[in-house]
Amino acid sequence: MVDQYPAIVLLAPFFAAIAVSLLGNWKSGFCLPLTVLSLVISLMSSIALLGQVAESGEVVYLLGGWPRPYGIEFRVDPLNGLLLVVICTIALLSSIYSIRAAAVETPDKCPQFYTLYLLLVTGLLGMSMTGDAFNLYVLVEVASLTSYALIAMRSKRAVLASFNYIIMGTIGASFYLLGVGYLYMKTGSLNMVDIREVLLESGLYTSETILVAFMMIMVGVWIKMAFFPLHGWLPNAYSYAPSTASCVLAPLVTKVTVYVMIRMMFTVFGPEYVFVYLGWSDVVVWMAIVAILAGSILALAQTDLKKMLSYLIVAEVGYMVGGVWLANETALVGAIYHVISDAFMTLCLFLAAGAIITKTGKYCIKDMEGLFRKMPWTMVGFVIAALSMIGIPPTCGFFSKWYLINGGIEAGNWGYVAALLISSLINAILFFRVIEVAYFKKESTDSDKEETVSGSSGVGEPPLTMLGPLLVTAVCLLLIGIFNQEIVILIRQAVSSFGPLGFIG
Amino acid sequence: MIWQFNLIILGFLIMAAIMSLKVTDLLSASMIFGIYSFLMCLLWAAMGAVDVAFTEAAVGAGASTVFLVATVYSTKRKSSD
Amino acid sequence: METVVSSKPLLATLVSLLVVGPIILSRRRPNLRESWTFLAGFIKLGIVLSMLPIILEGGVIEWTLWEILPGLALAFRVDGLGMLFALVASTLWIVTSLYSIGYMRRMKEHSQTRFFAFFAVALSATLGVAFSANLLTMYLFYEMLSLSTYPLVTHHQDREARAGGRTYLTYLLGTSVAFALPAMIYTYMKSGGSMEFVSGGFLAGSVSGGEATVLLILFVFGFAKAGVMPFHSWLPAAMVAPTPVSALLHAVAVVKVGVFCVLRVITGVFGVDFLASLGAATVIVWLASITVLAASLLALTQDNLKRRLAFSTISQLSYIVLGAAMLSESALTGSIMHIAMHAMGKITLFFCAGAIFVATGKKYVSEMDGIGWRMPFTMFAYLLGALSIIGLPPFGGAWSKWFLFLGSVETHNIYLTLVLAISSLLNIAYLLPVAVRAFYVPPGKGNTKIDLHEAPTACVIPLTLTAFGCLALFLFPEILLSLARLMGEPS
Amino acid sequence: MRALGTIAVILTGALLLYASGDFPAWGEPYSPANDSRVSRHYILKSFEETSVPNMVTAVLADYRSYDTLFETVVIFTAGIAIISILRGPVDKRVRLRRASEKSLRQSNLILAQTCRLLVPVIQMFALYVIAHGHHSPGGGFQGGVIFGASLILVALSFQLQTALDRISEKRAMILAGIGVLIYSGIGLTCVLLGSNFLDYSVLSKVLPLSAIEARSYGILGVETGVAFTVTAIMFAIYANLSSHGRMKGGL
Amino acid sequence: MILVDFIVSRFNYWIYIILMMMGLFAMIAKKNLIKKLIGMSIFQTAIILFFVSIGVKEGSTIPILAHEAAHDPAHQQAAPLTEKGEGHIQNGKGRDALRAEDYANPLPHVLMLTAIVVGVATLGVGLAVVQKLHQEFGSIEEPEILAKIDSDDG
Amino acid sequence: MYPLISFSLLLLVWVIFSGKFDWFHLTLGVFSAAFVTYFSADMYFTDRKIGIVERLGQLVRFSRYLVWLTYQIFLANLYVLRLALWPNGMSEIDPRIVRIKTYLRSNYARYVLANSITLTPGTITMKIEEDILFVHAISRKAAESLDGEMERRIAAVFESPTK
Amino acid sequence: MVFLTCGILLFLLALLVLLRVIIGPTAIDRIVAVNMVGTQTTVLLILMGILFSRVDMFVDFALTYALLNFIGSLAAARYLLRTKPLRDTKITVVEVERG
Amino acid sequence: MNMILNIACLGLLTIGIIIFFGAAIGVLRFPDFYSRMHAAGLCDTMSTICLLMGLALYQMHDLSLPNLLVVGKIFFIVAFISLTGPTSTHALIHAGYQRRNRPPIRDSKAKEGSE
Repeated sequence: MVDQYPAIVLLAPFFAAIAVSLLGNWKSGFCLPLTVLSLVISLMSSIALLGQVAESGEVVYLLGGWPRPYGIEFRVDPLNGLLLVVICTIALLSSIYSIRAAAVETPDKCPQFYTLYLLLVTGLLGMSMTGDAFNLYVLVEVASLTSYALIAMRSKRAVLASFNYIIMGTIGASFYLLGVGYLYMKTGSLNMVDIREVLLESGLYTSETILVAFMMIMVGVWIKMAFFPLHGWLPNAYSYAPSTASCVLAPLVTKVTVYVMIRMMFTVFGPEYVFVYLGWSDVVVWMAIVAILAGSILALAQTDLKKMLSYLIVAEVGYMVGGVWLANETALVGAIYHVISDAFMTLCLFLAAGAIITKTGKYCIKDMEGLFRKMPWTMVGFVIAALSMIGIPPTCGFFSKWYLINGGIEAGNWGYVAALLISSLINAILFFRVIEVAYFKKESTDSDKEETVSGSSGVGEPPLTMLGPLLVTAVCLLLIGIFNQEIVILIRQAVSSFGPLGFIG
Repeated sequence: MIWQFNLIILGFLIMAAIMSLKVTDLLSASMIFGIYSFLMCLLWAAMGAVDVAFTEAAVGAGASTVFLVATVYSTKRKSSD
Repeated sequence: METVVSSKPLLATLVSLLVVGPIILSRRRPNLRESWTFLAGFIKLGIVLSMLPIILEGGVIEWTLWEILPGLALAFRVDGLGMLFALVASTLWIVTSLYSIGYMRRMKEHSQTRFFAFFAVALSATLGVAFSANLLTMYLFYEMLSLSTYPLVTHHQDREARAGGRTYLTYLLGTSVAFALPAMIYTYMKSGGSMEFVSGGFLAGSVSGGEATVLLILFVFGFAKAGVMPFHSWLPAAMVAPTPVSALLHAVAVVKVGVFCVLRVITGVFGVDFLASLGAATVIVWLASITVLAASLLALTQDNLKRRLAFSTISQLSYIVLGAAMLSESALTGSIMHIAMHAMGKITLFFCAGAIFVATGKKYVSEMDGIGWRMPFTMFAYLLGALSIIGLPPFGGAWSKWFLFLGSVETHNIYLTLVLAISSLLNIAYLLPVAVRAFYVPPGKGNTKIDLHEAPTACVIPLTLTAFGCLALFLFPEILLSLARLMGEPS
Repeated sequence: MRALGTIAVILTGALLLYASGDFPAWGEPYSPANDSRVSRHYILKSFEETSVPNMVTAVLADYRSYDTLFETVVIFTAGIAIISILRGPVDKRVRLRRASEKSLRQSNLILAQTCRLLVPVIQMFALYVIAHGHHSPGGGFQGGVIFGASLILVALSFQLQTALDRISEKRAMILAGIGVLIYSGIGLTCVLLGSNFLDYSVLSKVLPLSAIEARSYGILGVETGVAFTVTAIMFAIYANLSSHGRMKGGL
Repeated sequence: MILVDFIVSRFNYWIYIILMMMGLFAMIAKKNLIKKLIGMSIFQTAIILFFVSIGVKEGSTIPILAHEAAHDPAHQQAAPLTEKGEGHIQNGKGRDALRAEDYANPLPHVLMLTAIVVGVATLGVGLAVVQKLHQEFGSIEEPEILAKIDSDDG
Repeated sequence: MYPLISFSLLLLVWVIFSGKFDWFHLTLGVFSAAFVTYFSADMYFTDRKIGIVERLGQLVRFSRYLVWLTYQIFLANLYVLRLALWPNGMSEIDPRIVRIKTYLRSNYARYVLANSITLTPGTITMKIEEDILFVHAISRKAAESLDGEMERRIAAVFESPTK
Repeated sequence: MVFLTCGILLFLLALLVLLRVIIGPTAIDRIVAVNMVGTQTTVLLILMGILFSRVDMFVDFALTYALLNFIGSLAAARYLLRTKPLRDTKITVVEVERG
Repeated sequence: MNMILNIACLGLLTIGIIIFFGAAIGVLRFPDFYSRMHAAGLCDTMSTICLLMGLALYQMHDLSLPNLLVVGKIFFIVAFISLTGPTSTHALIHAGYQRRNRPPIRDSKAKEGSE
């Protein structure tokens, strides 16, 4: 059974999805326990898998028993082992959170909702495990289709957002597919490791096809992760989605795509191609800088809480892309660490935003006055996440920024360092704007009495199922920060397996 | 592969694609998209990809077109571009 | 030098943090709640005192928690400077607690539980800074302090508080992220992964003169709590806070944390000798000098007493920075002592300002005509505190001023001596008129109607205590002096 | 938007054209892709290893069966997605332009008769396609679409209700779930029998077959699962799309 | 003949680029949502065209093993009619002489089966979304919908 | 009885499709045929009153009719070709709609009639309302070809015993 | 060769029909033409089967095509039948003939 | 024997193509939708049948069982097409008529009057 961990991680939510869709029609009470149960199983086995990986290095699981390169395989190294744990944890937390939210936001579609939810998680898990370039595409599509549907379950603008997401998402995925096609044309293989070997053996680095393949894959992945000029679909999609859906979409989808980018750059093309042969890392880092600044500034212009958070994701993606392309180990470690910490930060923020919106029904930042009094614990969670976004120790945001800035300095790219700092400052402004509004009461006006009456009666702390995950996430933020060494050691283990990174090596 | 067919079909394909994007009547567009998809089917067949051609035949004729028509039915038929 | 491994610094830091829980839980019973505060205060003071002998003997206490970044642990280390600061902070916390009970209850402030809870957190952070063994730990507690004092500053939750709080956080958080963090990371990289404070500095030899200057400026600006211009305006803005907050935090904890950090950076990161060899501190010297003078002049123009005191604080803080930047042994000793002396003096002044406000509701200097004889204890204490700040014997301030002057002479820089002299004169000019008005100017017509009487006892006792403290510090400076000397000694 | 589109198109197009200069010629039998060991292995060894003459089926349902599992899941997802998107709170929606109810009830004689003649044969054909995926083009997916199309044909030439009477939407979704379950269940059985997921050869432990035959039969089982799902989902999608998710009236 | 060779050897790739760009342009620039979806389908099929083009081998047959046909004399007889058009389609080899060159590369076909399925699934979901948009806004033109949203806000 | 016939017909269809006669494929065929019989055999033989022997007779007669029909279709095709290809063919086009009241009673017979009319180019059945067929004819000549010959033959196939 | 020519001819003829698709003024014209091309595809598929010498493989989806092409046109016809209310069902009878 | 088959096959193919050619021309030339329908719907069916028959004949060069089955399948196709062809033609023309797309009828008034 021990060898089957990779399969169990993936299959638990997968079978649960089918079970939910079958049993849910009969009795919708089955949905939630099944979801939670499967995610717990998945989480446990992913942790076990991570342990195994940390101990003995890469774990390879041959699907169908066919060896590389004929079949498809799962390759789990510390990097995606970590990611699996993150995905499972986040999915578990937001599924607990969904107990109330789903019932409110998507009434009488419970089975569908949970099926889609679990399939999304399955897709993401699969994306992070697979060692096959084409299989990755299929799983990307599983994840995308479920996201489209989850977003479009709400009405009005969410639907338009979903449509735009479909268009952009398809362009992205198709570009990726085309890139894989180009790779296949030149190498004749689809297995990531095998492609790399062929690339090296046949000396294909000078080929135009490989160059274009690389560009296509990158552009496709960038569209999927909403890298700045290609981010158009994200803010609306995430901010109008049902809150449970956005709680799992926002933290995971972009992050897993960043992982895909890393995987493509380092495992498939190899750092020597990306950094040494192409040598565009500066250009991309500058694009990332623009992304960071633009994301932050656009976030500053928003009045809607969730929209602001969505634009922040755009900025955060800039962090990660920049970190990866800085072409040194510290920055790469920082970027990967940021993938993990940002996943939790985003989750925490969206959980808090979701809780606020479900309880108060308010979307605009300016309507959130006095929330500290009404829902103190929610706001505690929110504040911790906000601090992490700003980069205050000992939350994890600080440490990821630490590594990223370190890497930036190491690479001598001061623009990136400056962008990180400026964006941290903008984050500070953004979040303290919210916190301030929430902390202060509304200026007393004529309707003061009514305010207090309505304020005291209607709104209180959200139920424990919403609050619990929020606080757990907040604690996770602190824990990830405090114990960042353990995580970083794992990440370094993965990074070192990528071989020397460009300029240093 | 039958390259003679291949060339001809490719030419047709372009025509069909342009047409289905140009026509302002969405029902026509759907039907022309049907042509497009079975030209594709022929193309796959000409290239020896029978399974793909089979799938395309089934999907193009049996599913895509009908779905498009169904959607046009429940929305609008005129398009602005 | 003896190194003792002990968890005492950690305990001292945590004790006030641990008490937050009980405080919140007992929010319905104010007396119990306040007794928790006192309990924690005394325990804290006890722990700090228990460490004192070792430090005085020249020992160091260390405690490492765990490694948080490669080569960097969350570590505590107690030496002379930290000990002195911790001593001041923990002593004054007890006093302030007493004062704030009187103040808050009399003013019938809302959310007292929150107030006391965050107060305790802030104290933890202060001690954390005092005992931190490396830059990172220090930064961590520094940020914790900024954040935990935000609710205190904006306690009133009105428009003014909102504006003040906004400025407060913008400056403190902004500068720390924008300047201190990159400076830290750069330091980290240059030093090859170490940020441990070492007397004599760990950067010596690994950075060039230019880099050192830039880094130093980044650090000084980054720790904006030190109030060096142009990043000073948060301090007057923070005066919207209730007076106990202003008193403890903006005379003792927060601002002193700022200068403490600057001192640490100069002594522990760069090393006095290294800086002297590079001449990198000159910029800081001039910045500080300008701040000293400009803040004093600005203080003169303020009518709001608390604001005037705030500007005075800015000016006094820059003495400390100046003293450190002069890089002479005496000046360093002076500036370290000034932390304590100024704290004692300024807290007295703030207490008085608060007491006046509690008793009469007056905030402005121009309204204070003739109140001296109505509230004699308060105003007398004010006088003592003012004299201490000015630096006249027989008050504590005299010692630190003396050493600073000595230091300025040692550096053979006549301008510095001049700056110190002028600013002392300015001190007189902005502090004494209040006392003079209170005692000698007869009350104006508008004020006679108000029934004036002394502030509540819980307010008067602390301010009397601190006033006498100023006196006592003059008489018994040995402990402070020896602690300060510990740092001044070349390694 | 137009300008943006033009720019994107020109940039991408130029990039792709640039790359196409480096392509091996079309139809080149010894191009890297065609001459790679993967492709050679599939062509030369697949019959030996799976006893399926149709290499595409062998690769699809065995070597890369994990892909195909998720292909099925994609379809399944699409069905659920469409239901969850279109099924809103009932009523209060844009009124459909409906033809008179009378003409809905009456079905056209000619259409009805043709449909009667065709549908069973189409279904037979669909089942044939599913079952003969090993030997001729086709397989679960194609057969499933054809079967689904036969149901659509019923709906088109009679009424949607006629088709729904045969298989209601709810049943269709259950059927789709069962389809995926069959597929993954076979995979899981392999795990339970002590091998890797989807390694059909291990089925020979419980079936009276050799390992290679087991693969062949495993493929058939898998294709059946795909067919179930595809049939059900194709019909469900049509039913939803044509009736605005209300399951009555409709095209 | 060289010209023909040149055109034939690249034509597929050119056409797929043209088709793909048409699809891309429609996806970005068309206002009508259904048109966008048609564009999307064209875009996807263009990629499928590319993939299938990779797997073509000159003179090869479909990737289904002809072991039954091998014992079937009909095909040997049928050869004369096809020979000229097709160069050398040779089937009558049997299993013993299985040559990789005789069969089209099956892998791209497999991949594209999946891609077609994904395409139709995406199209279905897209169409459902369009219908829902029509329910919500009464229009399937992007500018109109945006205008409606703006007026809802204002 | 009829399900069984449907079953065997479907099995026959399977065998033609399949072309594999090993037990495995035949079993599959039996399953499939059974499934389709269960699922949609009600599509066949809606009128279950007619006996099987009668059906067989119909089949034989129908195939004879088919031959005649093919011939007719061929002729008609030539006619339309002439219209389309001859330069003056256009002038002969003279569309009209013809209403035919048929005496055929069974749906199936009417269906065959309608389709036969459609299959012979020049005439297309536009609409059937009970026993009235609306036929669109492309020209006078095409309209004249609807002289009842076809109807008679169909009646002979399907309804002769009852007449 | 014969079959190849035959196929090319059919393609060229299909081009003529496509012309109708392009100019076809109404949707029905286009649908008719589409239907026609669809039927022709069946033949072409079998032709290709012969060219590949694998008719047994190609005939299957020629069959599919024959079956499914019908559904497309039927859907379009249904659409046209359903969308407009049938207001005037009286048919102008030009000539009556009794069979 | 083969010769005859070949000739028959070729003949059928030729006929099929000619009919299809006529249909295509008809579709292009005929003035209105209804008359185009005549050309399209029916000639098309016929030509397809002819072509398929031709191909089936070719297939009968060798009367082995698999080939016969292929021929059987081709006959199936023929049957289907002759069923679906008229049906879809009918459906379309019906639809066109129901949409009040009146056929242009010469002298319609005079004839109508006479009824």
